[in-house]
Amino acid sequence: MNAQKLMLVFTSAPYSNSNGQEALDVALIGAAFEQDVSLLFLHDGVFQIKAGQQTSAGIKQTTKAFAAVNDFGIDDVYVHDLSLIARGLNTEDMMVDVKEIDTKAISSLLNQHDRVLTF
Amino acid sequence: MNAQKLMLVFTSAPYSNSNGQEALDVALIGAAFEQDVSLLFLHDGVFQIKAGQQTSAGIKQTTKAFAAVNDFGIDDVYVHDLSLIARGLNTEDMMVDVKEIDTKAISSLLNQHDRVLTF
Amino acid sequence: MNINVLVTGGLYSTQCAYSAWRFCRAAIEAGHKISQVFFYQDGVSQSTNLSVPLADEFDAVNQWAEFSAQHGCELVVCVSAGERRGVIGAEQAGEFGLPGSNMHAAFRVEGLGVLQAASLEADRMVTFK
Amino acid sequence: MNINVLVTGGLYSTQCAYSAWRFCRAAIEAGHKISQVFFYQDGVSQSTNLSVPLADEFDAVNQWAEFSAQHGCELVVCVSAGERRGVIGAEQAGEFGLPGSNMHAAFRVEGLGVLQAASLEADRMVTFK
Amino acid sequence: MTTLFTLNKSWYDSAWLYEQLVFASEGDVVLLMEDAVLALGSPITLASFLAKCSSANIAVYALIDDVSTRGISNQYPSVNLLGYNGFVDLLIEADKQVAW
Amino acid sequence: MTTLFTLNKSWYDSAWLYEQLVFASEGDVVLLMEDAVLALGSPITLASFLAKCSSANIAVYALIDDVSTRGISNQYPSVNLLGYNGFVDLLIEADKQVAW
Repeated sequence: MNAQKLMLVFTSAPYSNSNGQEALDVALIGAAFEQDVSLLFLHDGVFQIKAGQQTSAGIKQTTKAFAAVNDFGIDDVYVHDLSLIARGLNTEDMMVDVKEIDTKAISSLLNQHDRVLTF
Repeated sequence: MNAQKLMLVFTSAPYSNSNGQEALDVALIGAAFEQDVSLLFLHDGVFQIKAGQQTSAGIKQTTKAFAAVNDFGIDDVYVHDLSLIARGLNTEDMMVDVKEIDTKAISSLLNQHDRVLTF
Repeated sequence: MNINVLVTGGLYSTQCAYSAWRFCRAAIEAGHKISQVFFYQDGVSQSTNLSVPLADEFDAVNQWAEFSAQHGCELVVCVSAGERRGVIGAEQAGEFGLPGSNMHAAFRVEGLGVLQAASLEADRMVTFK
Repeated sequence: MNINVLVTGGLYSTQCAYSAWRFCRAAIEAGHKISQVFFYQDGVSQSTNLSVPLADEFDAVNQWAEFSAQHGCELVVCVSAGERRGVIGAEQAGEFGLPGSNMHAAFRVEGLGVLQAASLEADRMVTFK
Repeated sequence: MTTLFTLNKSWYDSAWLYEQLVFASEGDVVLLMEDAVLALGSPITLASFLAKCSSANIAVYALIDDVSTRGISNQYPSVNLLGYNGFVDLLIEADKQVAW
Repeated sequence: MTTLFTLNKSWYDSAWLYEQLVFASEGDVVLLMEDAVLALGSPITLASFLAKCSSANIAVYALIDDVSTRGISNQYPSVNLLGYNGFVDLLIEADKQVAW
């Protein structure tokens, strides 16, 4: 069995649901299986990795784990440029090193992966 | 205890979730308690009462019940004009007699109700 | 004032359990009364006694149970919404011949009429979804 | 071909149970194999043995069980997604000292690794949400 | 009668609702919470909505807990941040709530 | 490699995704299902999306079961209606699926 290229796509903001956490869990399992895993943040998903999130009483700051994805062998972290611009954000607002790419580049990227899971 | 004016607002389309069915259940209980109940359909909620829905194997056609709301003493059924227009629909596409109203009229209507529940 | 709370969102698909719980605590602190929290639609999932949240996750079920015990507020689960979704009290389990029940003892099952009656008695009603 | 199915949506907040079930039947009819249906996120609710849908509602749990019995397809529930949401197998109930379990016997509990392994073996993977 | 409109949906998913001013009218109050606070970080996104609210005499608040959890820095001086205690006060001061 | 993009979200909630052509590229296939079929009843709503798909050589299908359940009459000749068997064929013909 060859390794697959697996992409996790984050489309929703943190805290209001568990999509970010549960997508990340799939990514980490993929990395543990030595798959080639990459992450793509678009639409409100870019807020998953926004810097400056503060913990609040009794609510889990799920997104801290994103800062450590490199430690799990996940180096390809992409962010959609238009999604950032529309939200008044730029790559320096992100808590991890990201590659900013446009819609066309995302289309190409999706083509290059064997499995793409959206959350 | 005086009767309250209760409004149910339908904002999502049928079949993809149970919002329509469960909002209607609240409306019918309100009517059974002899409250003054009205229904408002807006955004994709207008599809709840679209005529011409066909049953499909194993899927419940929840919206048939809307055709009978008059029998339960619910006579005030409102539809948002812009929501219809944006979807290429008009009041003749609806399976019940509806009053078509604009955004401003909806604001006034909300003001006149004691309880407003959105689904 | 007497506030009636309606909760309709799921545990991990919405933030509604947390938002409603924070609101209820703030209302009590301000001297108001939460007469009832009514769980409807996917909100019924907030009453299961089988959930095992992670240590750092918000434990909605037990937080509601504790809130109710401290402040005497009723936690009511809609019977039909619960039956559809598999959130079942002990009596229902017997009635339908189900293999068990899974509702936390701090909650009780009622019909939508109880929500309607509470709405009539309350000074304010507030929905979290 | 060998198709792996991932199901992540809730029973009454999405149409995903129905869509996935219709797809799986059509795939079998076309001569393909559904190796596994994996239930993740709110999709775990499709495995409860406590739901009582109305007579004219789609009975996802029993339809999946019947489909699995007829076509030998594995129904796998994600352990962590289930524990968070209170969907619990018999073993887990003992492990956590819970008052009971509520998973239908046609389903079994596994970690996400099983999804990853099935994805590697399958010719196609399809998600319903 | 005045109404408290609570809004927990992201502008980026539900712009139509903001365009309708969430069906509020003069004297009503809007509280942005949960995903509705996300747009507060962009100085452009909510400008038109807030201008229309202002001229219609509709006050707009945001729940500070949801703002800080998400790491948003509010770009709109006309939006007052408040806690759950302020939320409770808004409900009591209004005659009813509508939850979008 | 070609991709099957399945889309189950209403245009009226998720226009941004349609504006990005659901990130499909030449030779890919789009299947509208569940709430994504709602907009097929309006001759205007999907016109721009479908024109762009057509010029990018992206085929667009819709699931007939979801169309008829909702009572929608499809206004777009370029959108082919198919059943679940057709859905299965699309998945097999593509190299993978992306579910929006």
